[in-house]
Order: sequence, then C-alpha cells, then structure tokens
Amino acid sequence: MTTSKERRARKAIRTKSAYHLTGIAISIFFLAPFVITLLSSFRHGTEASLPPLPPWPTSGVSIDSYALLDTFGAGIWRHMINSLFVSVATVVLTVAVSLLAGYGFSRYRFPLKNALFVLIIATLMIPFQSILTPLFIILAKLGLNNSLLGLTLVYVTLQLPFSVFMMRNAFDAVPKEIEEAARIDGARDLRLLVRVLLPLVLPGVATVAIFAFLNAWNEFLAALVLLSSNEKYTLPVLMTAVRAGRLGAINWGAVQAGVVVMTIPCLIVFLLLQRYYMRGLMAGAVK
Amino acid sequence: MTGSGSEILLPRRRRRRRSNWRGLAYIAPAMALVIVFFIMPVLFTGWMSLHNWPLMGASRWIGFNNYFRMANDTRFMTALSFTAYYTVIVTIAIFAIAFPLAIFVEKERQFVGAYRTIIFLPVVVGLATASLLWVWLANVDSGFIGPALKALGLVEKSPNLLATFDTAFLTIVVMVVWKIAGFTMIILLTGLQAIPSELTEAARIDGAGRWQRFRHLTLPLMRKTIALALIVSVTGSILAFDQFYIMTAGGPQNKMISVVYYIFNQSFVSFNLGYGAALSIVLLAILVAISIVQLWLLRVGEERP
Amino acid sequence: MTNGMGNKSVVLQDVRKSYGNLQVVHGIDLTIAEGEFVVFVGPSGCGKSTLLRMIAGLEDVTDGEVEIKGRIVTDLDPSERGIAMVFQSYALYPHMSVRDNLAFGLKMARTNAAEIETRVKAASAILKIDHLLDRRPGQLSGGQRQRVAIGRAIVRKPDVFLFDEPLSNLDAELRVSMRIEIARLHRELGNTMIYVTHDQTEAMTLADKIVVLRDGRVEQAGTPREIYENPSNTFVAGFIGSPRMNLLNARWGEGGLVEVAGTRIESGLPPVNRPVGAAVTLGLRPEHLKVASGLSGSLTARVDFSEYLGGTQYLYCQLADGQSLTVEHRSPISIAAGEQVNLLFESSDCRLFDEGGNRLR
Amino acid sequence: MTNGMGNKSVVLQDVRKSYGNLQVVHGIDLTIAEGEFVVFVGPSGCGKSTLLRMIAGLEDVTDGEVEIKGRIVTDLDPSERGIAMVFQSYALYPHMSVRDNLAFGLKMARTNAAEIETRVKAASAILKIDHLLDRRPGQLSGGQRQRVAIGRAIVRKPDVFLFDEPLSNLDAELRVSMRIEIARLHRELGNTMIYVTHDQTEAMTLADKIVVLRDGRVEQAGTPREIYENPSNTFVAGFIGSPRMNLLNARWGEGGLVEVAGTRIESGLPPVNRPVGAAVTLGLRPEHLKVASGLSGSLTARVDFSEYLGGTQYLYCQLADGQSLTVEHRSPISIAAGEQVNLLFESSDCRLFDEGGNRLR
Amino acid sequence: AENVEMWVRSGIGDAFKKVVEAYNSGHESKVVMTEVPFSELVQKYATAIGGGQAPDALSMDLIYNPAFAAAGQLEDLTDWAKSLPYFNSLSPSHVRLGTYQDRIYGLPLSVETSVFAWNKDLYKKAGLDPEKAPANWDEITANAEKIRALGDDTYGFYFSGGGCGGCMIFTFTPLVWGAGADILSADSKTATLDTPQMRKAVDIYRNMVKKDLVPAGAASDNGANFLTFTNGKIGQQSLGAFAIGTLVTEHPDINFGVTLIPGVDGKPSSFAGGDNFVITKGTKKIDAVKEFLEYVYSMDGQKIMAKYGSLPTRGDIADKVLEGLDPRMQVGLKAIGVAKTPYTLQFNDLINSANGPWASFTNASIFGDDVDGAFSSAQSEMQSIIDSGQ
Ligand SMILES: Nc1ncnc2c1ncn2[C@@H]1O[C@H](COP(=O)(O)OP(=O)(O)OP(=O)(O)O)[C@@H](O)[C@H]1O
Ligand SMILES: Nc1ncnc2c1ncn2[C@@H]1O[C@H](COP(=O)(O)OP(=O)(O)OP(=O)(O)O)[C@@H](O)[C@H]1O
Ligand SMILES: [Mg+2]
Ligand SMILES: [Mg+2]
Repeated sequence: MTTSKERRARKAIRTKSAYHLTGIAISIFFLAPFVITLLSSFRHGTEASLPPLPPWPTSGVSIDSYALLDTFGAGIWRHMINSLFVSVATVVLTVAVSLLAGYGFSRYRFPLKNALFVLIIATLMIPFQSILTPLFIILAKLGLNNSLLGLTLVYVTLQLPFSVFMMRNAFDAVPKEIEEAARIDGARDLRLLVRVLLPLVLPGVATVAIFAFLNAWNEFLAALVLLSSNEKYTLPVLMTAVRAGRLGAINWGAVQAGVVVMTIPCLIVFLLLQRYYMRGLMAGAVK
Repeated sequence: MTGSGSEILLPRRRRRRRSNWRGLAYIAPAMALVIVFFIMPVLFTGWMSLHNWPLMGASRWIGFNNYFRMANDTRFMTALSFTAYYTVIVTIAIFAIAFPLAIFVEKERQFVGAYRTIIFLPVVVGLATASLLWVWLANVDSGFIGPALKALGLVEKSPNLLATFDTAFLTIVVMVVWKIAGFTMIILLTGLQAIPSELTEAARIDGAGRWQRFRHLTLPLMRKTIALALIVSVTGSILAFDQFYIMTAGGPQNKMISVVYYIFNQSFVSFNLGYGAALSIVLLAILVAISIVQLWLLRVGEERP
Repeated sequence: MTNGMGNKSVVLQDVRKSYGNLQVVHGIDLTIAEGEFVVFVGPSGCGKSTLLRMIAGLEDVTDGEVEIKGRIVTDLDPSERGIAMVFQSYALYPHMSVRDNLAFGLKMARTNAAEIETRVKAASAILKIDHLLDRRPGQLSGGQRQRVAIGRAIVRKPDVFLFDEPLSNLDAELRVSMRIEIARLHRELGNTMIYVTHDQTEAMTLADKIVVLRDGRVEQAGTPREIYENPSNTFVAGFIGSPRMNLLNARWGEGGLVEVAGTRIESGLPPVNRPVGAAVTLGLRPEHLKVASGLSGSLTARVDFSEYLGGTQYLYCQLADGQSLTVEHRSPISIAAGEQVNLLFESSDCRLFDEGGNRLR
Repeated sequence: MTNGMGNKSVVLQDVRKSYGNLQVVHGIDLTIAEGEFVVFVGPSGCGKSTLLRMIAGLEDVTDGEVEIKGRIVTDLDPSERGIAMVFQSYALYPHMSVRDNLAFGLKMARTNAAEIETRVKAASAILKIDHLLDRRPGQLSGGQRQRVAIGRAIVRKPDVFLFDEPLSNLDAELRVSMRIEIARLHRELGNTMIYVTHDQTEAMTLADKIVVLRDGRVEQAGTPREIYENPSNTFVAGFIGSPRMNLLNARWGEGGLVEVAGTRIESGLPPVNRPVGAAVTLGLRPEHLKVASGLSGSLTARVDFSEYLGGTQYLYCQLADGQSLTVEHRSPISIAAGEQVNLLFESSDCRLFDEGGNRLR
Repeated sequence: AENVEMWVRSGIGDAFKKVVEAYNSGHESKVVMTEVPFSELVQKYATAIGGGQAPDALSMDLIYNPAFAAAGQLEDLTDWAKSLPYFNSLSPSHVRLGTYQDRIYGLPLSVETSVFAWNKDLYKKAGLDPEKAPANWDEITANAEKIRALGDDTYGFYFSGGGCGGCMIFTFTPLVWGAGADILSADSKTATLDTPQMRKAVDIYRNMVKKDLVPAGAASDNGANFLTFTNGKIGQQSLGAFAIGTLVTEHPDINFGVTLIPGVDGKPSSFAGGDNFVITKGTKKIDAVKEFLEYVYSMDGQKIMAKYGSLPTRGDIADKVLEGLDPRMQVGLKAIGVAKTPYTLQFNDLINSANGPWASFTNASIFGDDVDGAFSSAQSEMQSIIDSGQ
C-alpha cells in the first residue's frame, strides 16, 4: 500500500515538473525581448550598435542611451509630461463617459437602443487612418487643433466601442436587487451610480482604464497628424523621430532606451491593476 | 387591456417616457463623441469618396468613378490579397499558440497566475513600440536574433531577416503572435473556464479521451468565445498597418502593403484623398460583411434557447 | 391626507400589471390591517413577486391604485412610501461594511450622525449582529447576511416590511431558525409585514393571513387554519399541506353516501344540492386516514410501496379503480409494500368539491 | 482477479484524501454489497462528494485502495471502472440532443449503431423520455433533465451507479416524485447504487444502508431504522430526524433515575456503568413527547411559542432550568404560547449518551 | 513682434537651427521652428493646409515644390524674388523646381549635392593609395574587394538599398546621368527606366552585393542608416555633401576623401537636392518671413549655414563663404555644376515614396533574383502613375 502511495506521489512530481519546465520555456519566449532591451539600454554609447550578446552591460552601467534620447525633440521630459497628460485625461474621460453609457444601455429602455449600441460598437471596424483628414478639419473647426485636449477627445472616442461594451456587461452582471435596495434606501440617479454601483463595477472600470491608458500612451499616427508643435508632441511622436534616425544613422541605443521608456509605464499600470483587470476582462468577455 | 383605466394611465405613461429620456441622457456624452469624431468623419469620408479630392486645391464631383477605378487597380488587388494572406496566416498562428496556452493556464495551480501575467505582458506594449523593438531584435548587425544564431553556430553569417519576404513575414508573424497571443489566450481562457467542470467529468466517465473531449465538448461549447476571439483577431489583422509601416516600410519590394497601408499611401503619399476615401468605405463594407459571415458561420445566436 | 381609518395599513385597489400584451396580475383587491403579517403564496410565476414589487414601487402599476397608510402612493418613489424590503438574494452592498449597509438609507435621507448611530445600534442589538458591524458582507455566513438585510430594513423604521422569499437561499436548518427569528421580530416590532414565499411551512407558521395566488388572481385569503381546514377549492386544498391532500374522484350518492372506487362509503356529510350521480371530488388529508388492522373500515387499498421516515411512515396506496392515495401512518408497526389495508377516517375530516373544483362544504 | 466473493460490490480500504496539507477524508473502510442502495449523509463539507468522486475516479486517492467487483481500480480511468454518475447540475452536454447525450458514452466505446439504438430506446422507455429524444437539454424542464442524466447512466449498464445530490436543484414537489422514481429504478434494475445527499428524507426513504459522515470520518453506518432508533452518538442523533431530537443535559442518578432540570424523572433505563452524578445527555425525539392534560407526567415545561402546521403543531418549550425542548403535538386542540404543559414519554424512547456524546444505551 | 511659425524636417541638421538661433537673437520678430519627422512632413503639411492650420513657412524638400505650387497652396514670390539683387546667382536647380508655370513659389534654403566618399585609413590598410580618388566603377569595385579582404566587419561599399527611393535617386541615378541617360523623359511624361546605362549600373551594384562587398543590412535599410559610412568600417560610399559637415564635426576621427560620383562610363554627375523655402498662401506674416529669408541669404546667414555643413545657396559669394572651411566642401560646390534634378509633380509617387516603383525597383533589381522582371514591372508601373496623373 505504501508503494502505491509512493508511486502516486512520484507520478505527481513528474507531471508537475514537466508542467513547470514548459511554463519556464514559455515565459522565456514572452519575457526575453523585454529583458534583453532593458539590459541593453544600460550599455555604454559605444556598445549600442553591437549585438546584445550578452545583453547586459559588459563595461559598466551607463545611461548614455537615455541621455541621447533626451536630445530628440523638445526633450524627453516635455514629451513624457504631454503623454501623461493625454493618457490620464483619456482615462478619466473614457471612464466617465463609458460608465454613464454602460449604465444607460444596461438599465434603461429607450427607442433605438440596440441600433445606437451597434453604432458605437461598429466604430471598431473603421480604419481610423482613413478618417484622419476629416478629423483634422473637424478639430480645427472646433478650435481644438494642435491641442492635447482635442487629441484626448479623439482618443476617448477611439476607446468607446470597447469601453461601452465592457461597462454594459459589467452593469449587466450587477444584480438588479442591489440597485433596487438602493432605490428603496433613497439613492437615485448619479448618487446611486457613484455610491452604490461604481464600486461594484470596479473591475470593469479598471479594464477600461488600463485599455484607455495603454492606447493613449502608445498611439502615434493621430498624435503626429493632429499635433503640430514641438512642445505638444507626445512620446510616440518622439519615437518616430528616433526610428527615422538622425544624421543618417539610427542610434540603436536610443531605440532601446525609447522602447524602455515607452514600455515601463504600461507595465507598471498593468501590474498594479492586473488583479481587477483580468477579472474585468474575463467577466466582460463572456457575453 | 381594460378600458376602464385609461384616465389613470395618463400620468404613468408620462413617467415612463421620462425614464426614456433618462436612459438617453446617460448615453448622450458617448453618442456626442461618437457622432462628432466618428460618424461625421465617416460621412465626410463617404462624401469625399464621390469626389476627385486632391490634398490641396479644389475638389471635383465624379460620382462613383473612384469605385469603378478600384476594379482595375492591380495594386489594390495585390494589397487585398496580401491582407487576406496575412490575416489567414496570422489568425491561424495566433490560435495555434493561444489555444494551447489557454489550456496550459486554465487550471488553478502553483505559479499559474505568474504564467498568465507573463504571457499577457506583451499585450500592454503598443504595437508601434513592439514593432520598433523587434526591428532592432531582427536587425542583421546590431540586433539579437541573427547574431545569436550566428553565435550559436547555427548559421555561418548573420541573416538579414527583414531583407527577404519570407523571413520578414515570419518575423512579423512571430512579433504579432508574441504581442497578441496573450490577449486571445485570456479570451479563450474565459470560455474554457465557463465550461462547467462537471461536463468534462461526465465525459471522462463516458470514456472520452483528451482529444475527444476537446473535439466534442470544448470546441462546440466555446463557439461563442471563439467567435469573439476570431472577430477580434480577423478585424485587427485586416486593419494591420503599424507593423508593416515600421518594420519593413512595406518592403521588401512592396510585397507587404496591406490594405490600410495602401489607403494611407493613396491618401497621404499620392494625395488622392477621394480615392483613399472610397477605398476606406469599401474596406469598411468588407469588414462588416466578414464579421457577419463569421457570426453566421459560428451560429452564435442559437447557442442556448 | 390621512383618511382617518388608521387600522388599514396597505390597500390594493384593482391592481393590474401587464408586460407588453401579457397580463400577469389581474385586478387584485386586498386590504391589509395595521400590524398584520400577510403571506403571499402560490406556485412559481403566479405573480407574487410582481405584486410585492408593485407595492414597493419597484415596478410600475399598469392599472389600479396602491394605498399605504391612507396615502395613494402609486406614483411615488420607493423611498417615499414608508416601506422597506428584504430580498431573496440579500442585496447587500458588497463594498460597504455592515455598519454602512445599515446606515446607507439614513445617510441618503440626511439623518444626523447621532441618530444614525442610535438606530444602527438598536437594530443590530435586536438582530444580534453587533459584533459584525465592521465586517464586509462577503465575510458573513448566509444567515448573518440575511440578518443584516433585515437590519437594513429595520433602521428605516418603515410602516410596512416587505419580504421576497427571504429564506430560500438558506439551508434547511438555518431556514427554520431564521423563520422563528422573523416571527419573534414581528411580535416585537408589531409592524405590518408582507411576506412572499413558496414554502408552506413558512406560510403556515408566520402568517396572520395567507393570500393564495394563482395566475395573477387571489384564490383564497384567510388565516392559516381557515386555509388548511376549509380550503375554498381543490387548488388551495392541494397546494397547502404536505403530503398534499388526497383528491379522489367520486360520485354523489343518496343519503350522504359517496361512491369512490366502486365502494360506497359513508361520508357522514349532510346532503348538498347536487343531483345523485354527479361527479364530485372527495378530499382527505393523509394524516386523517387511519390504517385499521382488521377488515372493517370504509376504504380498501393496496400498499404500493412505503417510505420510512423515523417517526412516520408514508404509505403510497392504490384503490381498486387505480386512483392513488397517500396515507400518513404513525405507528411503530411498519407496513410493507403489497399489503392490503383498510383505511378509516372521520366524516368531519372529509371535504367535498364540485366538478369546477369549488368547495361544496 | 475476482476474489470469489461475488456479493461484495464496492470495497473501500483505508481510503484517504488530502488537498495539500489539508486532510479531508481520514481512512475510510467500507464494504458495499451487490445491489445495495447506500446513502452518504453528513453536514456540508464533511467529504461526501470527495468520497464519491474517489470511487468514480474523478479525484485521485491519496492513500488506500478502491475495489469494485473484486478489481482494484484505484489507478484506473473513470470510464474503466464500470461506474456511471449522475451529477447535481445534471451535466448534460448542452449542444447535443437528448439522444446524443445518451449515446455519447457508447459512441466513445465504439459500440455499434444498432446496439446503441437498442440501449437508448430501452433506457428512454424506462424513464419515459422517449418523446424528448430530439430535444436539446435547454428545452427541457428540470425534472426532465434529471431523467436524461439518469438515462445517460443507465445506457452504460454500469456495475455501480453514483449519485451526487441529484435532486437538490429541483423544487420541493418534483423532488418528491423524482425520489420515488429513483426508488422504483433501484427496485427494477437492482444495481448497486451510492447516493450522496444532505436531505434526510431522501436518505431515510431511499437507503438500504445509511453512512453518516462527519469531518471525513464515518460516524455510523446502518439501516435507516438502526440509525433513527439507535443512533450511536449525539451527532447522529441530532443530525437524523426533523425536528431534531431534544438533547437534554442531565445527571445520572440511582436506580435508573435521571435528573433533568431539577426534577428527577424515571427514565426506566437499566443501570449503566457511570458513577452517580455523572453528566449524561438524555435524548428524546419530539414525536415521543406527549402533552398531558393534567399535572401528572414526568417533565414540566412552559410553551414559549408554537407553530401551527395544519396536521401538527410544534411547541417550542422551556424547562425550568432554561433548556429548550421541541414537542410535536398532534391533536386538534391547539396549545397557546405561555401555557404550562406536562410532557409524558415512554422510557423505551429515551436514549442516553455520555459526556463524549457516545451512546450509553 | 511677430512669431513666424516654421516647420522643418527632423534630421535637417544643425545648420538651419543655428541660423534660426542667430536670427532670433538679433531680430525683433522671431522664428519658431517645429521639427517634423521627415517621412511625415509632407503629409502633415498638406493636412494642415486642408484644415487651415498650416505654419507660415516651411522648409520643403525641393522635389515636392512643383506639386504644392501646382495645387495653389503657396505664396507667389515672383516679384519679390526677382527684385533681389542676387537673384540670378541663386542655385538654379532650386529656382527651377520652385517655379511652376513661370511663377516662382520657392527659393533655395539649403543646397545639397551627392558626392562619392572614401575612407583613407581603410585604403591605406588595404594597400591602396589613400589620396587617389577612384575614377570609375571598375576601380571602385576592385578597391572594394581589397578593403573587404581586411576582415569580418569591414566592407568595401554601402548604399541604402532597402527601398529608399530618396536615397537611391540621390546616389544611384548619377551613374546613369553621367552616361547621358535618365529615368524620365525630358518632359517627364514617359518613363525611360530600361536603358543600357541603367542595366549596367544595376550590374555594378549587383556584382558588389554578390561578392559580399556590401553589408547585409543594406538590403533592408530604408534610409535610416544612410550614413553608415560614419561607422568607419565602410570603404566607400556615395553620400550627400551635408555629410561632409557631419563627418567633420561629429566624426573627426574618420579620415576621408571626397570626389564626384562617376557615371557608368566614367563621366561624373550628381543630384542637386536640398530644401526650398516656401510660404503658405495667405499667411499674414509675409513680411517677417521675407525678412528672415533675406537674413539667411546674407553673408552672415550663409556663413553660419556653411559652418554646419550646408552648401551656400548664393553662387556669387560661395567662395567667400567657404573660405577657411574644410576644403572638401568645395567638391560639393563643384557638383552643382554637373548636377540634375527631375522635375515632376509626381515625384513622391514615382520616386520618393518607400512604396513607389523606383524604390522597389532598386531593391528588386539589385537584391532580387529576377532583374528583367524588376525592370519591366517598374517601367510599366511608373508609366501608369504618370498616365493617371495627366
Ligand atoms: N420583466 C418581465 N417581463 C415579462 N414578463 C415578466 C417579467 N417579470 C415577470 N414576468 C412574468 O410575470 C409572471 C409573474 O412573475 P413573478 O416573478 O411575479 O412570479 P413569482 O410568483 O414571484 O414566481 P417565483 O415563485 O418563481 O418567484 C411570470 O409569468 C413571469 O414570467
Ligand atoms: N479542490 C479542493 N481543494 C481544497 N479543498 C477542497 C477541494 N475540494 C473540496 N475541498 C474540501 O474538502 C472538504 C470536503 O468537500 P466535499 O465537497 O467532499 O464536501 P461535501 O460533503 O460534498 O459538502 P456539500 O454537502 O457542501 O457538497 C471540504 O472541507 C472542502 O472545503
Ligand atoms: Mg418571485
Ligand atoms: Mg458535495
């Protein structure tokens, strides 16, 4: 009997180690590009154009690459602040707008409801590169050209299909009784939404917020076309300059540093909120 | 209904109508944004597509000529077929990777959360940034892949991955899989976890092996989820632009011009905005049609009565 | 506004409800006295919840009026009706502590902090949840959650308490003790309470008045004893009581004789105005049937099979004409399947219904 | 492989289960005879499902062996054990017709089409679901789904049927009729059946043998009558029976006297080897207590409140020392709260337990 | 004081930035300069015009000048330009490109020519005479082989062959121009790609690629690494004159020589490129803009530009401007004499676009397997673009 117990235990260990070996191999594939870039970006300027073999700095750690990055455009801090402004504003507005819309779609009946919902979702299917010109003209008419606010509004719109879909599902998942209990308790409209329902759809909000942040932080074409002065440019525009190279040569060190600078905030935001995010995404995707 | 209550009905009707307005009020900000920044530009695009609309100077009404022109535009046809090719390959690749991954991380066990997070990490990086990162990795002299292959002695000379179509295409597909597979995985994971464990157990008792369970239970029960993942993946692939623009600039020899890239070129390189607009409208129609066909093929509607 | 008839707490006047073209509540009139405990029972989908929710104001009334404490409240907001409601799913605010759950309604009504504190204290003392005030609902057991939900109703000091199947998510044992708790609460607070359930035990034990609904109509309303002993039709007779009343097809004979399954039995009933030979239904509760040892007795049946339940044994029997019959047998001597038994009963325990199912006497 | 003892169907030898460091099943030994209907009962989380699933092969056994029909099956796949299982949630394949649901297992075993057809026909005839064969599970009612789930088990012609709370998703009325159905099925098929439930009525009425589990250990195993009448400890005594047995703190006196609540009552029990004055627990079932009209009788109690249930009335009483006591009162004369009553009982109905809760006699 | 808004392409180099700095420090009106990534400049400018948000002035790659002028989006400068005393000595190629239907819309801002450079240190190491400029492509190829023989990462020749139309028109067409052929007919209405001269030029490059004289990265360099020569491991490369300045200031350790690019038959040629200065039609700050441009043309302005590597735009004072600067700059100046610039409204579509026929032709014909196919498909595609533009 003990032998059968041991046999079972041994088998369990074998299965387990095979599982984790596979897991480690997979993790290496998905992590390696990040690690290689991060380590390489701290090599001396002279090493920047050498292959990252090994990827870590061999002749001392240096921030040459980052210093170099700062010489593009109006300096990296300026662009970073612009990017942060646009991203945060996009997050705030997207959350506010999609929260209201998700609630309206989930809980109220009104004429053309489904048509309007499909309309919002359908915007997902339009290649937005092709409406840049009309967008530019409309923004100019609204006096929002070359303004971070205008860019933010465009980003918010781009986020809406996904966000409204998510928030509607999130509200659908909240039991109607909670809302009814609150109505009996005398909470109505915005008070009901903010004090009672908002905390219940937080995972959905986190998902929407992360997506809004990531997309606003990373978008470059609209930023490039819709903004037109150095001080207004966001980081991705800076990155196009880095990519285009300077004085006829790409500086790979700047590319590595740029990738790191572009990536780190996304990773931080994601890792901070991922508990909610995974839940929200998984809850939202079922429908 | 009874006639007797008609007078009393009046105030209540009014109340219900008020709640209609309330629902509309909640969605108003979203609708305003969509109308101003999407519907109007799209209508405008439709309008432009009926004109010869140069970037600068006066536009001229030409009816449906832009659409007729498309039929003989071999470069557009090439772009379409490349996009179709890319979509098929990349979708297959993503599913071929993401499905096993979803199964791999399905059960709650030690470190599984870490694996999920790690696989998902590339999703949070922008496509443009990811492209840039992989351009570097794939660079023949300063990158990682070629020199590493050479250092390992697998090749004699570091290969220039982006110089020929096949290797460049492969690089892009690998990059996209690296970047997207985590997202698809999570969607599929949702579907997997929605399958009650009792069903799998019942099938085990019924004597269905792993593959049979996958074939007879998992796949049919995940139809809705697969449809969602498929539509997301196909739509994304058809709209692909950044990766070609940044990684190969459409090369080598213009073999990687996707439809959106072509529209971009027509509008902003050749400045045929009208023609570009017409192409956009056609692309939109194609996308809507493909989505409908996918939903229909997977018969999403009739899943449960 | 008060109409001076203080003892009426809730009055429904011809209340109707339609969803689109589907009418689910058909003109219900009901008067509930101050302090009364009223239970709505009925099969699933009969409109119990809908009726309760119309009283609460959560559902629009299609036609008719709802009056609470003499005020017409048909068009008022739920929070303005002086009601409180306890939901089946508890519907606690999961992100708030128990204390905040209790206080939320008062905060919304801008009650001052000291008053809130007092009322929350009082309610939690009544329900013995003082020690849980700082927990989140997620950290409570089912029974504790239900207590909090009731507490949330109490702090509002409502005129009327509404309960929608508050115990059906609890397990059997807890259900019994919470039922007793609710009864105690009604004794202590003395408020009007309206309670929806499909559990007969709850209905029988809690109610001052039971309202039996079917398909959006009131079938019978009365005290538990009235309903149990004098059901006004076969529906009510079959619905209340477990195991359910045996309803036997029979014919009306002469001189108080009733013909069931080929044998004439003395029902001992006084004559009713039915022609001899008319089809009637004879109702006999399982616990009123006694197994006689000999061959004497009025009904003969064969035991199909029996269920042993400790104190009791249920006998599932068949009459000569194939009609089946349940007998509650309480005796240490158990009876096996296949045995032939004689069943005795008092004629006063017989109930008689016409072909339409309505009570003859 | 057969060990020649054909009448043993399932044998568990010191079966244990741990999740990580948490042991949830502690060395269970059990022998189930061919054709026996065994019911596992016990409070939630006691390991009933885990045990059943280990027999099915859905859960690995941490230690010990499972034997079915003389074969050690501990390391075999569920499909190779000759078992079939019916799940609480039905676990029907939602995308297949009823016919395909029934046939799926046979198809997996590459049974030929004609044989499949015959078996599906036979099973659906037994369960009266012939007319449903082309529907999807989603188009069936709860009871019909449960029948299909049972049908899926039947077509496999298993040696052993396993049921995990198969009826707990059904409503009360349906539960009763499906229970009777399962009893009939067992009579007809004669297979060994292992059934998990926490519903006592199901356990009492269905079982040949009841196994009462607590915290992963067997507390008592025996026929329903043994368990009900001779519980081997206070846990079993309190767990089986509804309303539950009154367990009163008492002291052992001389000459078969037991001191409860200050009064010495004649228990009529023969002497046991306890010192006089030792704490004992006196068990008395509510139905064994009779309300005496006069002042005679052995226990005096005050009625706290009562519940009217039609045929029966439950009296919740308090003894002089504050211990509470439930009495099942079956008489047309109802007793009101506040009354003082004398309670009579037969000494043969008394059960006595020591401080550890174990049965003295 | 007015602020003149002006866009320049990123990577234009320090020359223009310094001029703006100098101007801003000495004048009341200021120039506010915005750098736009060069690959998106035209598109962005055009969109901005469409939205009425264009800057006052722009430093525009001269080859786009005709298209924008034709669209009527640029300010007509004819009268003012002709009134400038030094008008006739302004770089003629630029003025030609700035002229549309006899009106002048653009004036030279920076002049750029293509030249051939070799690394003297590598020549020395390979046993070649570092001071002797190669005179034809046989010599260049032979030298390349010797330099390649030096080792692993040293290469004999480099060009941005990954579909960089702008790079290749700049450095590769001089091979056929020198021999008297061109890729477009004189009136720009016919594509004349398939000439013996072009075949020969393609062969020369193919040959070097085949012999592994060119780094593998060349095949996918879309222009971002145009100045690979600056890494010191490339023996020879055709560059822009601006690179001389870059090399001198940024890479003083590289010892290099400069000569004109030989044609396939040895006769040298060059591409005259650079930026024209254009003014957006309707700007209200036209006087300030003109004031700035006059400053650029002044001796001070020209000297600052030259100091940072930009060739003088005024022929009359060119020698004076270059006085005291690196003598190799003279080669760039000399190139203006033999330089050509194609005049077509579809320059972007035909040549500059990374996805145009010219870009893919150069890549396919030099790196691909099917040279004939590359010729015929590029020829027909160019022709169809020209035709569709009529
Ligand atoms: N929103 C709705 N739209 C349409 N029909 C509805 C809606 N809500 C309820 N109904 C219908 O109204 C009828 C009464 O429903 P109600 O919920 O009041 O029943 P109930 O008696 O509470 O049943 P249960 O015991 O199952 O809770 C049902 O037939 C139901 O199908
Ligand atoms: N996968 C698991 N991991 C850890 N513990 C588990 C797991 N499954 C069950 N348990 C624990 O094992 C014990 C027995 O669980 P089991 O499901 O067998 O109880 P049960 O008697 O069937 O209860 P119920 O009546 O609620 O179904 C419980 O304490 C439970 O928490
Ligand atoms: Mg209900
Ligand atoms: Mg269980």
